[in-house]
Amino acid sequence: MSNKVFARPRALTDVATHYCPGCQHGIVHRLVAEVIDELDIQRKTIGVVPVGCSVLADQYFNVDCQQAAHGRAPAVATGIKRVHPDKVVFTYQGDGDIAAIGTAEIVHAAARGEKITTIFVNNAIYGMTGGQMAPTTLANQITATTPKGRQEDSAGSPIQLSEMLATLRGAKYIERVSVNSPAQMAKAKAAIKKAFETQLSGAGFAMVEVLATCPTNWGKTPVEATRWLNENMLPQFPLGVYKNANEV
Amino acid sequence: MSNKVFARPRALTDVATHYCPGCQHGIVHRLVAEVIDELDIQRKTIGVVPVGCSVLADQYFNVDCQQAAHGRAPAVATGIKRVHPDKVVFTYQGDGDIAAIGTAEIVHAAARGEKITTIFVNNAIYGMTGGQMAPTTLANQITATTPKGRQEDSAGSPIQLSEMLATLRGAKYIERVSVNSPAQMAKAKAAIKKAFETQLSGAGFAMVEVLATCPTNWGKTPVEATRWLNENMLPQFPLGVYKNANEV
Amino acid sequence: MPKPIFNQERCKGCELCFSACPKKIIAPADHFNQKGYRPAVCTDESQCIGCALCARACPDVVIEIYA
Amino acid sequence: MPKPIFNQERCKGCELCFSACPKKIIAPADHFNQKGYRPAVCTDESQCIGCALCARACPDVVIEIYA
Amino acid sequence: MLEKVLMKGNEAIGEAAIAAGCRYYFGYPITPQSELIEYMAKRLPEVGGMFLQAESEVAAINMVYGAAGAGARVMTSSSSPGVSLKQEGISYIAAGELPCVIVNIMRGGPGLGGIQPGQADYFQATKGGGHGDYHCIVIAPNSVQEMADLTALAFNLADRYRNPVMILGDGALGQMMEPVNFDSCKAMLTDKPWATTGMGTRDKPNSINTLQLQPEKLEEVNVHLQAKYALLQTQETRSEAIWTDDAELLVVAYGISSRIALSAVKRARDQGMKVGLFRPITLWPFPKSELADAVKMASAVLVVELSSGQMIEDVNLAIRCSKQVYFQGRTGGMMMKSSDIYDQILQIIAPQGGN
Amino acid sequence: MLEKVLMKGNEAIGEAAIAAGCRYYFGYPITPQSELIEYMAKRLPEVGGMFLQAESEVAAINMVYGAAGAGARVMTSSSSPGVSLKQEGISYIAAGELPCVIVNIMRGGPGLGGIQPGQADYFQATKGGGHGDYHCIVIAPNSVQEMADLTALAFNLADRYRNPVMILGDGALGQMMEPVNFDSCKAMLTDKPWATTGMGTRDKPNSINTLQLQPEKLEEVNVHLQAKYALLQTQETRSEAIWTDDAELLVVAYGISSRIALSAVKRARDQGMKVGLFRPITLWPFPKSELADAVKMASAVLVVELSSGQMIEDVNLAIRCSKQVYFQGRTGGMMMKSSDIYDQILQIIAPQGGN
Amino acid sequence: MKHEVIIAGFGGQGVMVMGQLLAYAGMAEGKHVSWMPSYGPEMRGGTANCAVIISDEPVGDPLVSEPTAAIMMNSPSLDKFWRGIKTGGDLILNGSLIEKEVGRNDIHRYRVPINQIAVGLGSEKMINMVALGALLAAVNIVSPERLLSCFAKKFAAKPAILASNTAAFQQGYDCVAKRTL
Amino acid sequence: MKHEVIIAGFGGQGVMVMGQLLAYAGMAEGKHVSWMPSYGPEMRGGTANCAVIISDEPVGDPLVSEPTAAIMMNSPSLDKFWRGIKTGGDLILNGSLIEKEVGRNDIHRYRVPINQIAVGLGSEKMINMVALGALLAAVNIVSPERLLSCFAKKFAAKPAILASNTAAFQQGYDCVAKRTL
Ligand SMILES: Cc1ncc(C[n+]2csc(CCOP(=O)(O)OP(=O)(O)O)c2C)c(N)n1
Ligand SMILES: Cc1ncc(C[n+]2csc(CCOP(=O)(O)OP(=O)(O)O)c2C)c(N)n1
Ligand code: SF4
Ligand code: SF4
Ligand code: SF4
Ligand code: SF4
Ligand code: SF4
Ligand code: SF4
Ligand SMILES: [Mg+2]
Ligand SMILES: [Mg+2]
Repeated sequence: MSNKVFARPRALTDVATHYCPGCQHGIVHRLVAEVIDELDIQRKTIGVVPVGCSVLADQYFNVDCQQAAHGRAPAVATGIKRVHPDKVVFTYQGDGDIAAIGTAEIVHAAARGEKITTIFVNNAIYGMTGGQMAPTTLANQITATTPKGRQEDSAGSPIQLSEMLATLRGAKYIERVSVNSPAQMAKAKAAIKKAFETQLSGAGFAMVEVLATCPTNWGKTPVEATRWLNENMLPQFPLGVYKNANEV
Repeated sequence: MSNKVFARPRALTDVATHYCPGCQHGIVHRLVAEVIDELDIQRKTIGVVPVGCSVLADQYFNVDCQQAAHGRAPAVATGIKRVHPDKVVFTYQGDGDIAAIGTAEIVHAAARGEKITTIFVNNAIYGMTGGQMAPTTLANQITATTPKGRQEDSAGSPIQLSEMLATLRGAKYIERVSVNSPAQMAKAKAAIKKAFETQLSGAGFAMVEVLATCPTNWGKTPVEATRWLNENMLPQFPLGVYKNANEV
Repeated sequence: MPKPIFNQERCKGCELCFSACPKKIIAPADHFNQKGYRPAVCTDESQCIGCALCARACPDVVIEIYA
Repeated sequence: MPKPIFNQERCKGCELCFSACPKKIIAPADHFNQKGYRPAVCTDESQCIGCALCARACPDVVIEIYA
Repeated sequence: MLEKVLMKGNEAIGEAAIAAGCRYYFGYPITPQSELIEYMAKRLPEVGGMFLQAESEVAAINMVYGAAGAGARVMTSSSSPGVSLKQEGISYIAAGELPCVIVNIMRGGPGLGGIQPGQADYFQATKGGGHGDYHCIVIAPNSVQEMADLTALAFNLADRYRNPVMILGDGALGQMMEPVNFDSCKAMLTDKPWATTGMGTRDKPNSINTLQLQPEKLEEVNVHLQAKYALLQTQETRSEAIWTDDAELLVVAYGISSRIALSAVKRARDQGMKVGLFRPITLWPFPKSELADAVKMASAVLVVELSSGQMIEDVNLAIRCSKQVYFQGRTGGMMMKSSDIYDQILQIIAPQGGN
Repeated sequence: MLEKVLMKGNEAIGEAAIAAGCRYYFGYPITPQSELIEYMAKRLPEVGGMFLQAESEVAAINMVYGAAGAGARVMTSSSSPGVSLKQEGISYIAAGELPCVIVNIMRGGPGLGGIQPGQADYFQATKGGGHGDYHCIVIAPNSVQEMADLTALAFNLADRYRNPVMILGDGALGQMMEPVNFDSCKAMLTDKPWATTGMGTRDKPNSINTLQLQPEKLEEVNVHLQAKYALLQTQETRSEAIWTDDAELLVVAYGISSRIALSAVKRARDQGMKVGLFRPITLWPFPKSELADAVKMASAVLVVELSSGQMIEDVNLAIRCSKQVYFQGRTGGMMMKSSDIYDQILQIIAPQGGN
Repeated sequence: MKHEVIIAGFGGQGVMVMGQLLAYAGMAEGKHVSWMPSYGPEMRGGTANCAVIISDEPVGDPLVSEPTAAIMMNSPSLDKFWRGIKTGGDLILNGSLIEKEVGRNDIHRYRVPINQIAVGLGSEKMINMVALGALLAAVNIVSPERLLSCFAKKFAAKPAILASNTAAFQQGYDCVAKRTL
Repeated sequence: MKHEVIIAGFGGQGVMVMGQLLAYAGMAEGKHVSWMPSYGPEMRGGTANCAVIISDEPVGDPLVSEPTAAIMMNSPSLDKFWRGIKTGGDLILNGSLIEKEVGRNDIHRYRVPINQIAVGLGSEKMINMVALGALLAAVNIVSPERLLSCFAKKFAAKPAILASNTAAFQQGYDCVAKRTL
């Protein structure tokens, strides 16, 4: 047959994911895999997957992987990277994982300038456990644990993790992206690539925060969900580079 | 006898502290107590003391107190404040307590806009356990666990907690002060007062970071220690107001 | 001639590729796949320009594009 | 006449009050207290201006100032 | 009598807690107990209570410590991995003698494990997964109605003894619906003069501090706690004994396993076999003397657990290893069938029978 | 033979770990084990190893998980409250069958407690303070020399069985100095083809994941673990028996208590009393059959622990409750004196004796 | 008498609510009842099922491994459960989505075009009631009236849907009762 | 033979090092030894002590509740330990800081002006060696030569201090040996 101009990246296994229809975890997976392919680091990459909907991502990424306890992926990645400083270690985490239970671990990985790359998928909700409030849930957003919408006075305000981590000296590259359109995906992929390059150059910690949909727990069709993200998440979570302290 | 123009505040018990000679924990205690006196809130204040050198501060503050597990003072204070929203709840924490093991708890107390007041005593070291590295230990500072000085590349860079928490919407008042001279003490006291007033007004979370000496674990005389603080800590931890989101 | 190939059993019918296609030549099939979704199909391959926007939009890497 | 009163048994001899005093009238005593420190004492009360800077400098609230 | 409603076990715990005067809840989502946190999120504000989703299980248990110390009736809940994270906090709460209720809706372990029902946290709950000599009162319901009744009991015991109480359920009990009413769920409130409420008119501050640098003093604390535990052992054991009087084989099981076991025991009785069921309701204090009584006529014991064998140790200790003790366990979220238990009963009672 | 040096127990663990090939350490300071973390901070860089002070005990144990999964010989250490925080992580490590060494230098509890020696984390260590059915191998040295020897053993066992090993010491053993050498501390290295090192030339990725959503599969994992534990029970128990052959009274104690007990037992022997000492060295697997053997001639047993009574349950189970078992315990950081034990030996052996 | 029912299908087919309705009705008839769902993330998109027990005696084991009756709304569910059904038991098959045959002659099999019937009545949402009607025609677990009154009670807030759902129930019922299969 | 020694004083007085030197010397003489410190934050400013056992047999209990010999460097330490000393035991008292009498005639008491001697020799830092000299004159735990050679070894990096510390040791020794108390 003729040439493939778009094909499954090698760093993805040929396994059907368990994600819901339209879930953008799948897109983020593919972008990470494409970057791994392009940087030709598949055989020296070790992934750390979280507790969250992407808990089975070790079956999808075609690289060595460890699954970490809820929130502890940065600590697990630190353990791996310290043993194999010449390998490429990345974590893949949801908003509950990274910005609730795992707050201390990500702050300190960043503060240490740990030479790892973090892919943070912010869908403003706890996907896996069925749609409870996340630290990034928007004000007044209805979730299973904020049935009348998140009341900021009692349940708090969304954490802007990229902005927060950017205050740390060890954080060398931080960008927030979205994957709601092919154009945004291209930007997202470029950001992910920079984040891996930051690690490869030995500069320090890098994170890409990817805004993503959770159609199931938002109670929306995948297409509606992308619209909701644009209209509601973008104002609270402005896209952009929050830290770029290296010459990558 | 004639009038007392300077006397022990009522909100301090008449108990000798266990602190080392010249330890500034004592000064911070007195300033907090003076503010409690001035605001006349002694009978409705509940303190939460940490694990750290100030673990016995419940014996020194003449108010109801709970001692919290290492790092968890903000969570304990949250529990208390939610039960008694009309009372005044403050935490008193060291740098290890608040910025290492307790990172998640302080970030989320701030993000929630928890109506508590946090007094954070930053002495750049683990005092109680005998002088190990703290998250605020300076680059190249020698400690029991950084015998050749803190190597930023491996042991990380100091966390500037005030700057970091200021990124959170729920944080309403954040200031960094020092108590190295009577003039600085006056400023520190004013900051502490503002932090309590922020709580009294119901605005949200407030924190005062107090730079302080640990002569014992710095291996210096108290007088030398004050000098070391000025020369070394101030450049890394600039004094000032990092958040003032209320009209107190 | 460019051509999109759909791995139908992988399709979850999310419809994200429909709107991504500039030629609007993707639509649900009449039949269900094993998972119970109506898989996406190309209604008119001759119009395909091989831009791969559908493939990029697909979270499940259902689509490969041949040039 | 202003006067600093030292609660000598509480003093830890840290010397922070020495330099705080504008009149430099605070110095270590000759004797030890129970804790084994040489407590701070005022060497010349007549010079005291009651500024309370010594008291503020003391981490152990050893000093009270009477006016 | 209030009409019975059909409810999930998880929700029944929530409603019973509210009936028992609980107005504060701090928790973190985890399957298979999330219905409880979600129920509290909805219901507590309706009754003037306060719900807070904590940033983690560690934060939640420490919020409970604070709220309990401040005098509230307060609850948290989680499932196995989340409960492991609470162990330091539970040790503090026990040391501080703070009353609260902690729910563990167990799932298969170890590690991340699975989300199907399990009973493999028995040791953690009863022996103390945290450090030091302490005990939670541990209560194991076996129906949705008991989820309600024993939750109310839990709050009352917690206050009476100033001790944390753990409700040890499992994914099946949490998820299943059964008819339930809340008639017997009453709040028996006690004074808490020790609570940190702000001094108010008191002349001395209250303080809650589990540190005792003087070992002599810390030993006194321990002696005091042990005396309380001894009292609990004599006063607060609870159990159910079915057909134990003449039982030659005694089946011992708790929680969901006890229901499955009961079906098998019934069937065996129907077949004329002298089989009984002993069900510990309090797992700590373990109903030692009740079990020792129940086992008197038996020549063998069969312990049934959704674990590799944990309660079996307490069974052996309670009966002083005086009988042959058999075990049937499933793990990883698998459940035994009552027919499996029946088969083992047959084998034990009539081991000679071949075909 | 290398010359003996005078060292603290905490430091001896560190040096032995290095001799046994440990090159990675993640920990968090806590009294009374801080000398160990400080020792590693100083020594590891000297031998080309890597030391990292983690932000918490939770982070430390998860760094250990990562490093162990990546194939390293790795250690962490803490004391009681800090070890409670590690329980979730330990359950994950056991579930993932990752080899590592975890040190608990126990202090008085519960809660923040105190910093003086204790042995009240026995249950936590041996029964699993975390969730699910798992076990650490638990080793209890009783001298600085054993702190060294058994640390090396711990690393070798961990790798051989792909299992976490816990060294259970206490503040006294950690702080005291005794002469020690490291002659017998050898690294027996094993291949780790399962480790996540990056695929390199492998054709399939390695993955470490303790999740099994299918209960059937998770049960298989549990069955596999239990088979390993059964093997450990037959192969790896260790104990010391002193004058047990003809002992009418058997004293059972481990760790620091066993030394104090030995002084008392010696004194009683000098007085012609038939008293022996049994010392479990592995607390899990517990040396059941060895103890059952040792107790044969005895009519009574005296268990001595720095707790309110924890190992005593395993003693009773091992001897099938066949003897009268007495207990002597101190808590909160207090230590019994050998004369107290001697007095109780006297009382048990000659209860008739008046004054 | 003890009925042990398994209802299984896709996540969105409302099998959980079906089971709950059955349990409510049993409870209203003074029976002992339990309802036990499958749960967890694998439900999403995948299959969901629940086990309902309605019995004269207190319910012991809430799990059902050998159902006396079953509703299978789709193929994967059928694959999972068909072997376990008790001899003499009743099986309602959703003929609209299931093509294969069930190779057991020792059970009563009813192939009901559930989706078609519901769509015919105006909305696929009513597949539940069609299925329950069919079930209660095949085996007398609770009375049809009781089930309908429980439906009315449960959806008291939406009286509009009662009539159409009653019709759906009736058509499912008739389909089996009158052997209009 | 079994010596059980307690050495106690202020945190800064070097009592820990004193005990370690003694233990080193015992070890060098082929004895079984253990050294056990008091530890914890209460040490700061407060009192510190260590227990040293030097014995012909393996050391059982490393704690010492009834010392055969003791060095008490200050009053609070004396208050804590004087009652426990074994009958016939030896007690070195730092006369420079302790004024009170010890009401026991069943032990040997040696009041040595430790600080004065050290200051007289040029530095208060040498109080350790004065005290150890006094102790070894009172009771033959290890030979003075062995102790001094252990000191030399331990402080091999600072040969300058050996002579003055040897002198301090000797003065402490003489003070007891020659009863120049
Ligand atoms: C210690 C612990 N607490 C809680 C859970 C339950 N849990 C699993 S995933 C999850 C949150 C997932 O949300 P997020 O991290 O945002 O990932 P998403 O599923 O949205 O991608 C929680 C709370 C757990 N497995 N372990
Ligand atoms: C869970 C736990 N980990 C560790 C400790 C030991 N610990 C006690 S205080 C402390 C650090 C104290 O440092 P900091 O918070 O800076 O307070 P400081 O003493 O300097 O005022 C540590 C690590 C503990 N008690 N509990
Ligand atoms: S629940 Fe949400 S995040 Fe999880 S797989 Fe489904 S859509 Fe994706
Ligand atoms: S150790 Fe440091 S912080 Fe602690 S009391 Fe002493 S001087 Fe203060
Ligand atoms: S490649 Fe482009 S034109 Fe062709 S089907 Fe896909 S989106 Fe449409
Ligand atoms: S985007 Fe992919 S999964 Fe979604 S409908 Fe198109 S081909 Fe199917
Ligand atoms: S009051 Fe002022 S002048 Fe008087 S002693 Fe104190 S500092 Fe000196
Ligand atoms: S500042 Fe206070 S403690 Fe320090 S020397 Fe002066 S009086 Fe004494
Ligand atoms: Mg999420
Ligand atoms: Mg500090």
